[in-house]
Amino acid sequence: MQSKGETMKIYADNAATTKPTKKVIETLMHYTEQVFGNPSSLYTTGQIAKDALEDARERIAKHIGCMPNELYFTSGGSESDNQAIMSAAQNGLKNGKNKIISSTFEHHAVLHVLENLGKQGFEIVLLPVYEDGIVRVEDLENAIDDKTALVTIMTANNEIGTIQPIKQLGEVCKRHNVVFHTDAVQAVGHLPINVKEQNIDMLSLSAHKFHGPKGIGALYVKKGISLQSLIGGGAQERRKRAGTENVPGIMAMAAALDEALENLDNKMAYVANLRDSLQKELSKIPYSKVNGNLDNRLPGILNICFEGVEGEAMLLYTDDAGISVSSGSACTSGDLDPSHVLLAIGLPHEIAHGSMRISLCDKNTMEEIEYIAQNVPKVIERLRIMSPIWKDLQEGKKEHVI
Amino acid sequence: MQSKGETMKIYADNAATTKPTKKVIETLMHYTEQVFGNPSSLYTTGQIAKDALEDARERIAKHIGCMPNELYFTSGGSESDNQAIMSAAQNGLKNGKNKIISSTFEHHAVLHVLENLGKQGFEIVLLPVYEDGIVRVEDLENAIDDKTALVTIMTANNEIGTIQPIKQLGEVCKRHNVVFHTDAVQAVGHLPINVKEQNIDMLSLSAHKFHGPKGIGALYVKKGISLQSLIGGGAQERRKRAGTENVPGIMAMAAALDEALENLDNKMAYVANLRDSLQKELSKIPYSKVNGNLDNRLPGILNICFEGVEGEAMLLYTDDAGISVSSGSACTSGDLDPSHVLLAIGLPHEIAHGSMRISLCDKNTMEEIEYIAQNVPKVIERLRIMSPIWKDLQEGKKEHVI
Amino acid sequence: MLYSEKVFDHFRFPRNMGEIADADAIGEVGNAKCGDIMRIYLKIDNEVITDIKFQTFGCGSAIAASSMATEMVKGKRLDEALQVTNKAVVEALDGLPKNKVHCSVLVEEAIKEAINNYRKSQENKAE
Amino acid sequence: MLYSEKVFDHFRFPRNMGEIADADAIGEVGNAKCGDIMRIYLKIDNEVITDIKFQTFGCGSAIAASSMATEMVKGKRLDEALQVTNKAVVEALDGLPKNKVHCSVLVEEAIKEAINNYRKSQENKAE
Ligand SMILES: Cc1ncc(COP(=O)(O)O)c(C=O)c1O
Ligand SMILES: Cc1ncc(COP(=O)(O)O)c(C=O)c1O
Repeated sequence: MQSKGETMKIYADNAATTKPTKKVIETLMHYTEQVFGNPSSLYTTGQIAKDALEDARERIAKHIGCMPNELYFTSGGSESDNQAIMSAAQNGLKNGKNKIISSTFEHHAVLHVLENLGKQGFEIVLLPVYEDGIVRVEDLENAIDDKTALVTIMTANNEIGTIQPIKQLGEVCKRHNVVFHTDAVQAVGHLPINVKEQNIDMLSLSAHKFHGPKGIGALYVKKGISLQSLIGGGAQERRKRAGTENVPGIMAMAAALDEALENLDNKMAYVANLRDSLQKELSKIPYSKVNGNLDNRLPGILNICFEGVEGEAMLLYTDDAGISVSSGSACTSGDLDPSHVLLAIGLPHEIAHGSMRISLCDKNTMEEIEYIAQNVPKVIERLRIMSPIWKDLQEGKKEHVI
Repeated sequence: MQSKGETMKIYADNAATTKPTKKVIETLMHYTEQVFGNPSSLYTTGQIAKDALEDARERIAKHIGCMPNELYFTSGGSESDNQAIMSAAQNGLKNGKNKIISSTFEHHAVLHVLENLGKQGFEIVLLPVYEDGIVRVEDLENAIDDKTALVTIMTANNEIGTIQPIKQLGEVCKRHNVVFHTDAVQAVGHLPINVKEQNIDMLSLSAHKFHGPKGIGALYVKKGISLQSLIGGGAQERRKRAGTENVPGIMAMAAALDEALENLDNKMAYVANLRDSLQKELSKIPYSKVNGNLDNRLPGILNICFEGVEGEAMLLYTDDAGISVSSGSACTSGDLDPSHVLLAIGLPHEIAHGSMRISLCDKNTMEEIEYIAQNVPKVIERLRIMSPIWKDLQEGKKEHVI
Repeated sequence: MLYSEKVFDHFRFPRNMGEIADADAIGEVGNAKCGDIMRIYLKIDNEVITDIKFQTFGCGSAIAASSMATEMVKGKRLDEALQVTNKAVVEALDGLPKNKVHCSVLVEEAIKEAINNYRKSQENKAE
Repeated sequence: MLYSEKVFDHFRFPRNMGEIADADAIGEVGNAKCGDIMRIYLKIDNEVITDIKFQTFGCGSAIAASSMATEMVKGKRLDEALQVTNKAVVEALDGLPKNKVHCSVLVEEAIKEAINNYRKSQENKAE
């Protein structure tokens, strides 16, 4: 199975993290080297950094349709999610509201906080996402009430890529006067986002998911909503997020988002075309199944299951062929259970173990797609030969689930 | 007062932040460009990042004398302080302990959390730091009891540079079986630190204070002490700190610390010599006063007050001369009160407003010191001429405080 | 940047800085504890401010506001001078950061204080 | 790296992978729900394992442990084979990550299961 000296190197796990662009690296470099001052310092060296910081804030705010003073810089998506939810929960308690509505397939950065709040007495309602991986507006309508402190539903799922009806969900929240947060970590830089048009009150984003640097992100909080700090101390970020500002990271994040949103429509079409070609090829593998709604999906994400094979082994053989992809297999997480996302859309355990997520970006090429399409079937075949389950399925001793 | 075309550019505010070294920038670049994989990913691109991460952890752990699995990466000093204190407080509550001992001149990242814990019912005891800016071991001995959940005392103060008797304080804590945390943000990379020898249970550090990048830091937590997460979600950092790891930042931090600790003794002597020369010169200014203990001080920090002048104006005229320094003046913080540190060592308000902190590093030169020594007196003179207070002092209408 | 060009200009090259030995009136506001003291010296002839000087202990914007305000009232009649608000001073400086607006209030008060002191001394003379 | 060179070697080039059509005994442990199933086929002659094959549905270390364990017991007498612990397999692989040690336990169990099945079938024959 080892390729004969003609291995390509293909990075196709852009939902895990992305490769910083040349522009991003240059920006990071420039500001690390030249603009190292502390933005809280009053002398010129500090004020130049401060000006850069505010320039980045304006640019990013514009890209998501908010005001600069509605945007707070954080260390990434997880921190933004944690702060948004903790803050809304604390505010809710002050008004006697102790219910939070979310969905079963949110990112752990959301679910973990909700779990803790549940232990502290909050009522946590997780809406189902059905087989297609999409939250229903009616379900929110039924669940929301005047005890509800917060609704938090992700914009697009990180494993299957399904896009949620954010505008409509936000509309329901608005009508009920409930704060609406969305984890848009997978969406920002990949889909058009406008917090005002989409009725979003709070939004989390993370730079490394759109070719920016790691360790930097932001939280949008609509004016009028009181934000509690998660990391307290200095007066940075209007006293809502202490810590010397990571100006080089912030500038590189702004550069990354500028770039990502340039010609976004074309990029989305290009990436979707790559994804669809690959989907067509990989669907030819017998007993395979594409997961999630096919129409409302991030352009770059393809999540597909193969019966009779285990994800980690699949991922490692694929890696041997030079291709980086991920899996929702239990073995990839250290848990015994496979991905909660795949279980949330109703996949049986044994199928969920055999999932592969390929996430593309506009740097991927059709040549790479062809290479993936050639190599993945070989990996699946090889693993099926090894698999006692596959043998039983073939011999009819076990029934196919797909 | 404007210099006649012979302005030097001198950065002398290294306690606020430092300029990343060439090595640090190269490391940051290299890992941003070449090692962008997600360390949680199982394929080679991810595992290379993971290996780097663990290499950095080992190197940094070794530098502070702990085991790699006792070190957690965070987004900086503020986060480390917040997590350490919140965590120890939560652990304390479980054991019926609700008292926390600290000092009056800790950083806001400590004091802010303590204030919140105070509101939640914790008894917060702040030990005095006396005129010399040093906590007394006897005071801790008197305050500590079996209700004490945590003692947190900074290793070195960020404004006046005074070094605390950490080993002895830790010894008291050990004897009373109380967790001892130290905010060593100003000390790591500037002083030899060994957590085992110094009886430290938890320690916060921040890369940008020792010529590393911004937005990255670490928290050491002694094995056996349960750490609660502040940012929850993914399984990173042994489930104690969620968020995709900032591998480039972490590698650059490790490189910075390697460099900072190379030849540390020589660097400390070099910097102390610069500082002492400057102190000698600036002390010649009439009605000036050097703050804090002169012997137990970070080698690079000189904090000096000038009667009759206000800090922000002083800082800005100094900036006009090309010199970056800071001040504990109220005007530099946006508060009405001057630095809580200067008040904690008993300075009257009017003197505290006129403080200047010069913080040097081993990149500063004696030529720069001479330039500062020439220019600061001119700034003070100029401001005193403008000052109604100085006039009254001169005319004996007001009594000198210094 | 911290301040507008105008503020920096007046901070670096303060107009009317100093004292008037034979001032007709002096006004002083603020205290060193808060970090701001302003003292205004006036020469007044026939209800007109013929000369004005200031001394200020305070931050960059306090110095700039003193400089600008003294420029604005110099040559004005006292009743006109009393109309010069801190808002006008801030505008003339092309703005001040929000947390520095109080500096402009202080100058306005110092000038008013000086004029009041002048009026009082005139009344005393008249009695 | 995720695994040692040895693990990768056995994962990439698994020894004794496949099935034995006329096996004297088969052992199977695990279930697909948990993501690990191992099946061991044995050929036994005079209490000696003359041939062994495995089929594994599982992660990289499950495959590698299967490969290594089968190598280790091949040619051994049954009582010797029963002495081969999962610890020995892990050592032979130059270690496994902590959360993967259970894979080696599974192989040990699968081999024991196969030998037990063989013993049982022998008893049945003897009766
Ligand atoms: C003593 C001390 N603690 C904590 C901090 C906070 O560190 P950071 O800005 O990296 O969050 C600083 C510096 O700002 C400091 O000097
Ligand atoms: C949907 C979603 N939310 C939150 C996160 C967390 O972001 P970060 O790793 O930047 O903290 C991620 C990625 O890991 C994500 O995909």
